[in-house]
Amino acid sequence: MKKIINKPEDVVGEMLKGLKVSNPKSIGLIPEKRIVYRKDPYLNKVGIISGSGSGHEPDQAFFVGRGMLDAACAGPVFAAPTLDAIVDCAKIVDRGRGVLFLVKNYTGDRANFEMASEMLEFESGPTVETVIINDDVAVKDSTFTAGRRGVAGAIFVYKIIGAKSEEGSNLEDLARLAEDVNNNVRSMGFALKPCTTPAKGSPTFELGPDEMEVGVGLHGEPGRERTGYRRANIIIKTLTDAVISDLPFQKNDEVAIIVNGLGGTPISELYIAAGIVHDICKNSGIYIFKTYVNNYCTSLDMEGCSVSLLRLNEEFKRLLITPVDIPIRYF
Amino acid sequence: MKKIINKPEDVVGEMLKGLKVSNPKSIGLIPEKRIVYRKDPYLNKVGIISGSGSGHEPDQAFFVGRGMLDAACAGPVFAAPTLDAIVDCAKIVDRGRGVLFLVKNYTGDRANFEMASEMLEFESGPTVETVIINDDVAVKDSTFTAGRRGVAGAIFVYKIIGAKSEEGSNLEDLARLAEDVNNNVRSMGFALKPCTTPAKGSPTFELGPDEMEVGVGLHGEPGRERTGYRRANIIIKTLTDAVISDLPFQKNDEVAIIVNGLGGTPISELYIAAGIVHDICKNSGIYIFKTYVNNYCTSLDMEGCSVSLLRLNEEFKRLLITPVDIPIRYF
Amino acid sequence: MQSQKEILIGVIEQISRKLIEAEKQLTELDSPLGDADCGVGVKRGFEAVQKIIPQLNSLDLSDILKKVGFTLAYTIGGTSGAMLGTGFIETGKSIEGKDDQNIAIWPDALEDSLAVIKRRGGNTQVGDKTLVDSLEPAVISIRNSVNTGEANMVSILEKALAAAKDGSEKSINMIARKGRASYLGERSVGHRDPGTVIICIMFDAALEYLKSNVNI
Amino acid sequence: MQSQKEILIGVIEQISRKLIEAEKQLTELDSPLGDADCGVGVKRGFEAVQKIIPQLNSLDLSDILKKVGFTLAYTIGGTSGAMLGTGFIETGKSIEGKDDQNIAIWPDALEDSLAVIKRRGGNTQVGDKTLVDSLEPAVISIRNSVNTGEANMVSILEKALAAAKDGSEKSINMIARKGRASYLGERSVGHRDPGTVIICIMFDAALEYLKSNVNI
Ligand SMILES: Nc1ncnc2c1ncn2[C@@H]1O[C@H](COP(=O)(O)OP(=O)(O)O)[C@@H](O)[C@H]1O
Ligand SMILES: Nc1ncnc2c1ncn2[C@@H]1O[C@H](COP(=O)(O)OP(=O)(O)O)[C@@H](O)[C@H]1O
Ligand SMILES: [Mg+2]
Ligand SMILES: [Mg+2]
Ligand SMILES: [Mg+2]
Ligand SMILES: [Mg+2]
Repeated sequence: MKKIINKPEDVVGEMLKGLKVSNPKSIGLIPEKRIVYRKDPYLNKVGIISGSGSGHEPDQAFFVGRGMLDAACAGPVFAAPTLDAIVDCAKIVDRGRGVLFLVKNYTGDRANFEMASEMLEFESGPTVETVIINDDVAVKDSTFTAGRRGVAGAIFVYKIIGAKSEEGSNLEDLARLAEDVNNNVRSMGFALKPCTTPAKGSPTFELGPDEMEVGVGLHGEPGRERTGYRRANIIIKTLTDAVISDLPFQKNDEVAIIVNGLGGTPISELYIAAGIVHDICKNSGIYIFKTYVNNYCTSLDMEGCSVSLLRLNEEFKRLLITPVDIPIRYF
Repeated sequence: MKKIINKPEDVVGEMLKGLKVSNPKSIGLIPEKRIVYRKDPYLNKVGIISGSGSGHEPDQAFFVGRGMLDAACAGPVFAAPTLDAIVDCAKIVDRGRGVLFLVKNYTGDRANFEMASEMLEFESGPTVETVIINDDVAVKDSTFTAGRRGVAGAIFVYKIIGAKSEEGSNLEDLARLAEDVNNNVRSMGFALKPCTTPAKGSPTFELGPDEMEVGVGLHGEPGRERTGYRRANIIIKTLTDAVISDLPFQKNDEVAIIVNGLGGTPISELYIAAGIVHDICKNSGIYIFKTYVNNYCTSLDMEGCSVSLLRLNEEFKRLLITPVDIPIRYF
Repeated sequence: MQSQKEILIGVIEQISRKLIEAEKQLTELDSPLGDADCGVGVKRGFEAVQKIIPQLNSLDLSDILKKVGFTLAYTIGGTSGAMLGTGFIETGKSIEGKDDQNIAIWPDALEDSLAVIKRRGGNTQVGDKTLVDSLEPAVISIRNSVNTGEANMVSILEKALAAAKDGSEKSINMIARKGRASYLGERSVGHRDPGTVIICIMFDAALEYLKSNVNI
Repeated sequence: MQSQKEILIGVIEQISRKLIEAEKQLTELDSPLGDADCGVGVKRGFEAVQKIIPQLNSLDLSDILKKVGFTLAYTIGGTSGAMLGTGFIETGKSIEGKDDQNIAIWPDALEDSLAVIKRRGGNTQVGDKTLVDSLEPAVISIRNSVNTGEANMVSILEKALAAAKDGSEKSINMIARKGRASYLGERSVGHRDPGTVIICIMFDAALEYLKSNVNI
């Protein structure tokens, strides 16, 4: 395993340190708890928190700032954040209006956020609401699974809720809006190359030189189907069709799309994918309001991408385009 | 070779198409010539152009927009843009105040831009000035080489010149300023994994599982030295020390830094590197004004990063922090 | 003779040692079914437990268990962090204020704790291919042993371990319906659930400690 | 007997075929020394040339050469695009308006063109491990042949090809001092420069065409 790291167990701590020193004015860090919080003063708003295992950068520590998250709890690589960190995080962001946990649907994340909520309730800490994000159509949403995973569609939830919370909305309304966004977003991804976790040092699953994994998870879990490698037009159509037919998105729907890189795929390939998604939407009479192409929710060095569509209404549109001030940026 | 592409010869065209459909209001594209230009109206400014082979995305087509480049000529993968494209590009951006070519120092880029300048002069086209960017300390700047390469330090040149040109400065002053930025920026990179060009389909050089290439070029050229793999603290110190001692940067200098990913390295590792560069600068009494961490100037799917330092003055600082409106973004 | 507290702390120490040693094994098991972090997480958690061992002596049994549980929940993260943390915390909560000379508090506590674990996982049942597949049979076995008047701890734990191992064995052929492995559907068949191995190692370590350190 | 124009177009066609066939070879050569794009670029350029062949008949010799040169410069990109484009364009410019029955215009034109190529590359010299290492000896050989009164085109080109091949051979042991390979310094030794191979293939193709199509 060759990575730009020192000791595997220091990876998350050193990354967060790099994040902090690169954004000294806007970002605060509690290293022992891996809590990243915004430093600019804000009042009279619900605190918005997300958290999950690390390894999905920029998700989500890099989305902390005005217009988006008020804090993020970063877990160890691929492991949900710890109970104490979530509890402390909630206390840090609370301004008396309560705290909203935006949690991607994984057993570990749910369990830890649930324990934290119980503890905060017991301690009469801030009022907490939790909204579970589960946009991944690769997983059947049945009693035979842990339910759909939360993947890159979460970015839409953070963005819209972050913007709305700046307007002073209350906890209940924000929770309802977050559910609403979640109900209108669908995603699916695939991998050309598995990721290598620093601790394990070898790929989390095997993929042959002519294979790909469709419906792959964000944590190096194998997906729902292994197939032969296909060219971009076919891969991206598979993903986009699965996403469109699931909600389903329909003719005349207006959408925003995310073409999300999984960490090891260059931006050039993501834009090839974006062009294909545009063609498919055009052919289906779906109008694209805004296109997001970048690495948003990754899986370490995994190669591949996911496609997300969000069905829009006027409020979503308005809240999508408000500015954010977050550490992940170009200039 | 597994990539999100269709036919290798269509890679650049399809990527630029994706760029355009994702930014329909701000970006224009001439597909046959691979010219990307800004569509918002601007007047009374010198046209700023850069161009080079493709494969370095977001450099440079994705930097076209207000406050940065007015147009970019994208060559085929790793091949300098063609003569005709450069000539047309100059005509497109000219508003009667002349055109500045910002060219990274590679034989092919220089030769094609030079041919284009001669042709424009012959045709009495817009007045052209060319500034060569050569920030890579990995290459000895002697008569025994083609001279130092231009690498990620070019981003500082684009940013500062783009901002200044919006103020209405004339061609001569902009060329002088570009030289000045170039004279104050130094960079060096390394690779953990070589890149695979779509046309060749296999890595451009071989690297053993425990090897790395120090001073690697942006085009899959091997670097100046192959060594054993080292942990981040040592790698990044090697790069940063080489950069600092070259200019040299000195105690009390104020700098901006870029930690630039080469395409296949996740953002988390780049931030680990950024933390290390901060420590080294602190120990050397060098003050960091602003830190840029992302993929700016890549080499397809190469894994690795480069470190750039720019010595600042008040004008550079002012021009660095003005806003840009360019296609590469998160929100 | 050792006090209950000494035995509990000794058992916790032995469990920590054994689970830290099992890092590689757990990671390997978590690769085909999950995200390959189970070993490193459990190791991190029990190394933290090792650090607080000196503080445990001043606590009562209930607080020792809660302290260990919170330490795990504060350091492991992930599903195993929540489940193992919950296991110790809820066991501790259940025996709080109860007569620790009455052996019947233990099956009660384990049942209480198991119930919260099952709720925490989204109503996990035996057969879902999670650590519940080893934990529930072991808890039932302990309940049965105690109900039938068995008082020898070694023999109680031997039976519990056998039940846990049997559940772990069965997990191999199960289709996962909870946790990360459930995304694989039928592809999860053929792999042993790492969580069941954690449970087995815990009972095994407890037994080992009792056999070599306690005069029964 | 074929006209000069027919011969020129025939030679250009043959060069195109041979260089397109050489894609893999050129790419392989450009891997250890460069960025592995030489083959695909040259192929793209000469495929474009093949497309304009039908238009060439209506042009004079000078314009044919310029048209081919611009086509290359418009489609290849990179160093080879600039150098090959310059080569054809400047040769065309040099013979413009000159008496094409006078064989001496050719060594003059090739020398003019070589001079611009060398300037374009940043004052490239023989020994720098670039296509100049094959081109310059070939041009000198043609100059010498013409100066010594040689009028047989096959024999002129045979000598030029031998000189180009010799230069290509020598390039293997050179340390690159120009172009991308120069970044490698001493590590460039042991690899043949792909540009010299382009030059060799061009003379070889020209010769092949003349031998099989022209009654000399
Ligand atoms: N719903 C659940 N209830 C109880 N245990 C579970 C549940 N889901 C998963 N587990 C256990 O968690 C183990 C994996 O732990 P860990 O690697 O920490 O989880 P993850 O990485 O998926 O968050 C599994 O082997 C399984 O025994
Ligand atoms: N300064 C130069 N003058 C003439 N030819 C050069 C020069 N530098 C490089 N070349 C030729 O260009 C060839 C490589 O062409 P190409 O692959 O298109 O270049 P690149 O990819 O480096 O831009 C080399 O083999 C060499 O013969
Ligand atoms: Mg995990
Ligand atoms: Mg090239
Ligand atoms: Mg796991
Ligand atoms: Mg090349």
